[in-house]
Amino acid sequence: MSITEQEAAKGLTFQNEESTYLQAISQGLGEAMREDETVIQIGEDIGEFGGAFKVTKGLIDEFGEERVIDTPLSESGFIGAAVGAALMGLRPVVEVQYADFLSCGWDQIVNVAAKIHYRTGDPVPMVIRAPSGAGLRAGPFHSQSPEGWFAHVPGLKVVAPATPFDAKGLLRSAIEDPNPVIFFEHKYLYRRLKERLPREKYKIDIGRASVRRDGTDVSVITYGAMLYKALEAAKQLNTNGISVEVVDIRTINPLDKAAIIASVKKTGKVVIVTEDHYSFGVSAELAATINEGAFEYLDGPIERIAPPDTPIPYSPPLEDAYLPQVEEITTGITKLVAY
Amino acid sequence: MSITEQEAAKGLTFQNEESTYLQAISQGLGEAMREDETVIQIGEDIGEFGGAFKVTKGLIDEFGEERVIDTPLSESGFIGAAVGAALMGLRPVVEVQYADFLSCGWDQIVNVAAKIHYRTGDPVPMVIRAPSGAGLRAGPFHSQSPEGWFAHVPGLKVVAPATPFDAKGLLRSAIEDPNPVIFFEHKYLYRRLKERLPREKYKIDIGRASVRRDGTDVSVITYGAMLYKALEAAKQLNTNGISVEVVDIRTINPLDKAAIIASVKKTGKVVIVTEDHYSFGVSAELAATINEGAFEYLDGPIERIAPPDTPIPYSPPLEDAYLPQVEEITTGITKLVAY
Amino acid sequence: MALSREQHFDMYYYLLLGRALEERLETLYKQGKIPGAIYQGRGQEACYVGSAYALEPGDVIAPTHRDMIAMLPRGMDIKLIVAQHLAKVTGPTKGRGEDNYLGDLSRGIFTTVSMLPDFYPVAAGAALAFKIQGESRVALAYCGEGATSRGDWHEALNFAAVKTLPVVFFVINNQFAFSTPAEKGMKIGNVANRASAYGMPGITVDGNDPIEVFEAVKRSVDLAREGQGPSLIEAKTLRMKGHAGHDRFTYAPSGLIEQWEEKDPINRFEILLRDEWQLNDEEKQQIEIEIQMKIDGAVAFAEASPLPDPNEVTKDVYH
Amino acid sequence: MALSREQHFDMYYYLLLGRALEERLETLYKQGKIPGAIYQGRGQEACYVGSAYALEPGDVIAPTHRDMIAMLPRGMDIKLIVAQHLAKVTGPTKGRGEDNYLGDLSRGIFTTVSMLPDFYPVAAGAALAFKIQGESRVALAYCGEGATSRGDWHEALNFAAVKTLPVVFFVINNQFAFSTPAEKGMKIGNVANRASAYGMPGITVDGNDPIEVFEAVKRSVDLAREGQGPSLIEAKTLRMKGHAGHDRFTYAPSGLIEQWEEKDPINRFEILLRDEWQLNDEEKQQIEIEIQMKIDGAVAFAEASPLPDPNEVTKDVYH
Ligand SMILES: Cc1ncc(C[n+]2csc(CCOP(=O)(O)OP(=O)(O)O)c2C)c(N)n1
Ligand SMILES: Cc1ncc(C[n+]2csc(CCOP(=O)(O)OP(=O)(O)O)c2C)c(N)n1
Ligand SMILES: [Mg+2]
Ligand SMILES: [Mg+2]
Repeated sequence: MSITEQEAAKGLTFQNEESTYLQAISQGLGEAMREDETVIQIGEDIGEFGGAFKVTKGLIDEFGEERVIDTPLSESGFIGAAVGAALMGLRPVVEVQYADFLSCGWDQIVNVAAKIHYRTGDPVPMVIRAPSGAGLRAGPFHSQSPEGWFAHVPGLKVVAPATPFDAKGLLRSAIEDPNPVIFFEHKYLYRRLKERLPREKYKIDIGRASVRRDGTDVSVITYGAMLYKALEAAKQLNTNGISVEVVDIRTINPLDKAAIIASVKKTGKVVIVTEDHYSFGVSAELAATINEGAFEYLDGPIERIAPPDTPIPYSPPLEDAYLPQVEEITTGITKLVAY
Repeated sequence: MSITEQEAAKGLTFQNEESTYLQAISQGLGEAMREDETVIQIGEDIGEFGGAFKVTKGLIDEFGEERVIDTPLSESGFIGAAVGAALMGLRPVVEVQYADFLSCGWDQIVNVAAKIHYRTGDPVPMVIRAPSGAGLRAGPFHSQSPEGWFAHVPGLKVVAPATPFDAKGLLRSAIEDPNPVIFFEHKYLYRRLKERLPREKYKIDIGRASVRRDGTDVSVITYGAMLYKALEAAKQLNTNGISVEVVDIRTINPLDKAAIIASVKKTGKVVIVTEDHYSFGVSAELAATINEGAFEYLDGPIERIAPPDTPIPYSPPLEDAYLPQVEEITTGITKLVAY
Repeated sequence: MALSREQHFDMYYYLLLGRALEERLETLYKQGKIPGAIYQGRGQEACYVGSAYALEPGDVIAPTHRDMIAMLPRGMDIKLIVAQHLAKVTGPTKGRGEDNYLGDLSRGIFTTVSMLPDFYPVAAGAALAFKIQGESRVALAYCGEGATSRGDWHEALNFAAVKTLPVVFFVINNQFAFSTPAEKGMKIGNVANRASAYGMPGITVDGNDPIEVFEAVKRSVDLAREGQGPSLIEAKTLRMKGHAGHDRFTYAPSGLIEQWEEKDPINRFEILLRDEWQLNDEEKQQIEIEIQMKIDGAVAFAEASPLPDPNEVTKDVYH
Repeated sequence: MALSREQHFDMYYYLLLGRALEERLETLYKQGKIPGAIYQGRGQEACYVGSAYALEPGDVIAPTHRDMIAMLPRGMDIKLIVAQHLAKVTGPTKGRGEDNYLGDLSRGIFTTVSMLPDFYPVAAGAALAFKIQGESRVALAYCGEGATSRGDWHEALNFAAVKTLPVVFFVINNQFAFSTPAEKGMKIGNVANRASAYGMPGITVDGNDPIEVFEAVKRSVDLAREGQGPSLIEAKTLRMKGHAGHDRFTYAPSGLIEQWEEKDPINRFEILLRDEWQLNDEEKQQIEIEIQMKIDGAVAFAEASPLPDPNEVTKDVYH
């Protein structure tokens, strides 16, 4: 049963049209703005032009320049401005053109947005939307998956949906969250996925993983675009009689440790697949968490499959070699099953 | 045998006077500048004033304003300028006043300095010196240990010495390294340690751990100021008949995986102690690395002892609760030994 | 805009309160009762009181490390200030934040961070919120001349100018950034000249004259409130102390401090009050006594307050 | 400073080469042979050629995404440019870097990054090195008017001014930053006016006149080389294409492109060459043929080149 059906069973009815991942986000933004007039959009070229990926297209027509705010080229400035607006009671949703450019506003995110509540108790309800991820031949400065850095910042939440349904549901939660949330939209998925979304308002809780496929031999823990590689690997191995469980963590911080540990306790073997590069990143925390929570259940070493520790190369053969591929995952699982 | 004696055995002779950790760094800077006229210093208040912690005191008198360069308050600007100077053949050593302010130059470090060589093959020989670490009641903006973020940046090296001897020896290596190196100086140690340093030039290789204490029951993997807490815990436990090995990794990236794995294979049990906070940081990578390299040797779960995922609080009882303390380490080890 | 006698006395009160409170914090620091640092605005009291006094209740300010005195005319409770310095749980950050990085949002005072001047964009964002919500409120952001070299300063001024936001950027040019003299931080003499890069008014005022500061800030605040957008005001003064409690200001050119002592803003204002508003010794003494009592009370409160419970360390990271 | 006939022809050659090379890249892009993006400087050729032509061999430039043409007078091998776009291992980044983020340090061309304008501080740092080493070299940094809003731009100009560094900051005001018109990026009309915030000369020139650009840049380069410090030059022009290959520039106000087509820098320069330097059709054709052959050769080279070996992905992260 797919997640969509699961949720449908909870009484949602579905739109007739399918929506892409990108459309799901656009819908989520529009609906949030309609419901709550404190929600505003801030970013470069997001007004008339509709944003670098056209996610905000149309919002300015409905909500006007006052709530859909084009900014000068100044990530630190407009992220800081979003913090100020959030402190004054608005709910800003910031768009950076590529997740790579988050680095230009890093200090405002980690030292300002993330460190206010602990000291003052004041909420800082803001979302930063960041198109991340590789696969589009966009090279070292337009392909980054920087979620590992942000997960290591207390005070921030970090979200990375893999489906249209989750993208919209998590976006609604992020916008209603009283804390700063970094919302990674995988740009490779923007137009490659389609599904029917609920007509009704729904939210996905931040901090809740989803088991995308049940299995008994090995758990694959993953998120984002890698989910599809993992599912494909699981499908292929199924014909070999290997039963793979696939867990999509969906949010990186907070992490749904219970769901991860439960899966590993069931299977005893685990492969972690991330697009975040290998060392000192998300895969490391997943491995450490599993070691701590399920050590006695482990029937083999925790296997990490992640890109190498390099910038993200541009040329197709290099980028393909950089990204984890299905074969690497099937090989990893097969080896682990034989352990 | 202490590391100092080990090295002495290799034919070094020692100064009569003891040097603090801070003096060791000052000496290293001065000697590097004397030997190599391409070495320059860049930072705020580092000239006449000698820097926020007085590490560069006196350098301007010897080397002049041309090589000891006071800058306006602009971390991104002067870190970027150091990259340019490095590309033109100089070896800039940048000082930020506190490691916390590295965040203001983050983009120049991760997108500029770190990503040049992979694309062009040109060396970028520069060092960024960053006084890091807590314990001085300096609060959330003057106590950070941000090494976890930087370790997750391919193209950078990350160094964190714990002794005067290492500080000087690693600094010399960092300055001669053709890559950008982030050099974390633990400011709590600046004036609290003293030892006699070699008269002769010496270097400590980046990427080489040091076993600070031999033991057989449990390995403690640590670095920086936490080394002393770990050694104290080991000493206390020794009287209880527990033999603790203490490994100081000294450099975080590259990591001396061989030394870490060797120790764990010997003891079968491991406690990781870091000042970097718990989740998604250095301790996670250490745990994941050990799981991968020594899974079959592990006689118990890998234990991580690290600060909680919070900003670093100012008030003494809070800061003390934030930082790993000796008792927490002895408890962790004792529990693990009994596993 | 002419200030009444009462308003003059009000400002005088805050000038004296600011100086006395900082002196007491210095004493506490020297007694080892402050675990962290102190940053003093001595000599700059006119900048703080003149500017903050020009605001209305709904307005907000973003002070930096040295600008605690600007909180006083906003009604900041000085008990909280002392408790913060003593790292007590009764401080506004419950002992979590350091030094002058404290505030009170209900009084429109941001709790800022050390990275300079990171709250310049934040103040612009607050002003953006005022504009969007059609509120007649103004934001006032502080920093020193040194901080104007940082990129966030530039991005904030440009953003505010383009969006015509109700924010006033107030720069205290106290001639030093830590040990760095202003001319080593920028090549131009007046920070105010930077305003033309953004298309906003730039004004330089005597930072040792509370009335001149007040009038300039009031004009800019009025402009902002009327929807005319941001201004940049530079107040020239001298930092009369070292950068922080431990810094003995040995690098001050000889004679400079003495020269500026003669321009002491409080002495000057007192002369004005005596000459034009009939301040007499008795009144002065009364004010001083009131202030001392208030400070004594705050110190007693802070000293009697408990330190935080170590178990609180992990609380409140998230809302 | 008067340019000879040969120099005029030289510039003409680079203008034509730049335009033709970009046109060919556009064709390759439309044929799907470029896996990434293209950013074209059509209409801005005079900015690039006029500025880069004012440099000497030891000087360095820091171009951005759109500024490939500035590399041509520096002698950049166009085979490398095409190979980079086709993601071939024979490109200067061996297929690792994207689009115009390429260079050749031996010719004084930095391989920059996408974050704008991150190489402004880097160029200032190169100039710092020249000054420290007593070398008579100059750095020239490019960016668009949009990038002047970013903090690194400010920090670079301030640093260079304070340190009197031999660097020229060259801003191409092409009226748009992606879809954002210049007046929504800054409130002032001329980027050059920002120079006064740093105490350096600021000059606005006609970005469609290669000679005017050349003369202004040459003056600034000479000043820099003589130790007089940095300048800011703004060249006004129009980006004649969309932001990138996929952008059809639908947001251009109607008539704007046509209006600027009449000011086409190459046509204008050609008229000058015909009127004053006796350019004739035959010569023109000769140059065009030479350029086409050169570009054909480069494309053939690039197309024949292999893609990188996937095993190379982990190489060269460190030196
Ligand atoms: C981004 C950043 N870098 C460095 C520091 C360390 N620092 C604290 S105050 C200061 C000098 C500030 O000078 P100025 O802005 O003139 O303010 P003043 O101290 O004179 O009030 C410095 C360098 C900082 N707080 N923030
Ligand atoms: C820091 C940063 N933010 C966003 C972008 C995305 N981006 C690429 S080009 C561009 C517009 C640049 O405009 P301008 O500086 O005027 O240069 P032009 O493209 O007109 O040559 C933007 C926003 C970027 N490259 N860097
Ligand atoms: Mg100052
Ligand atoms: Mg432009």
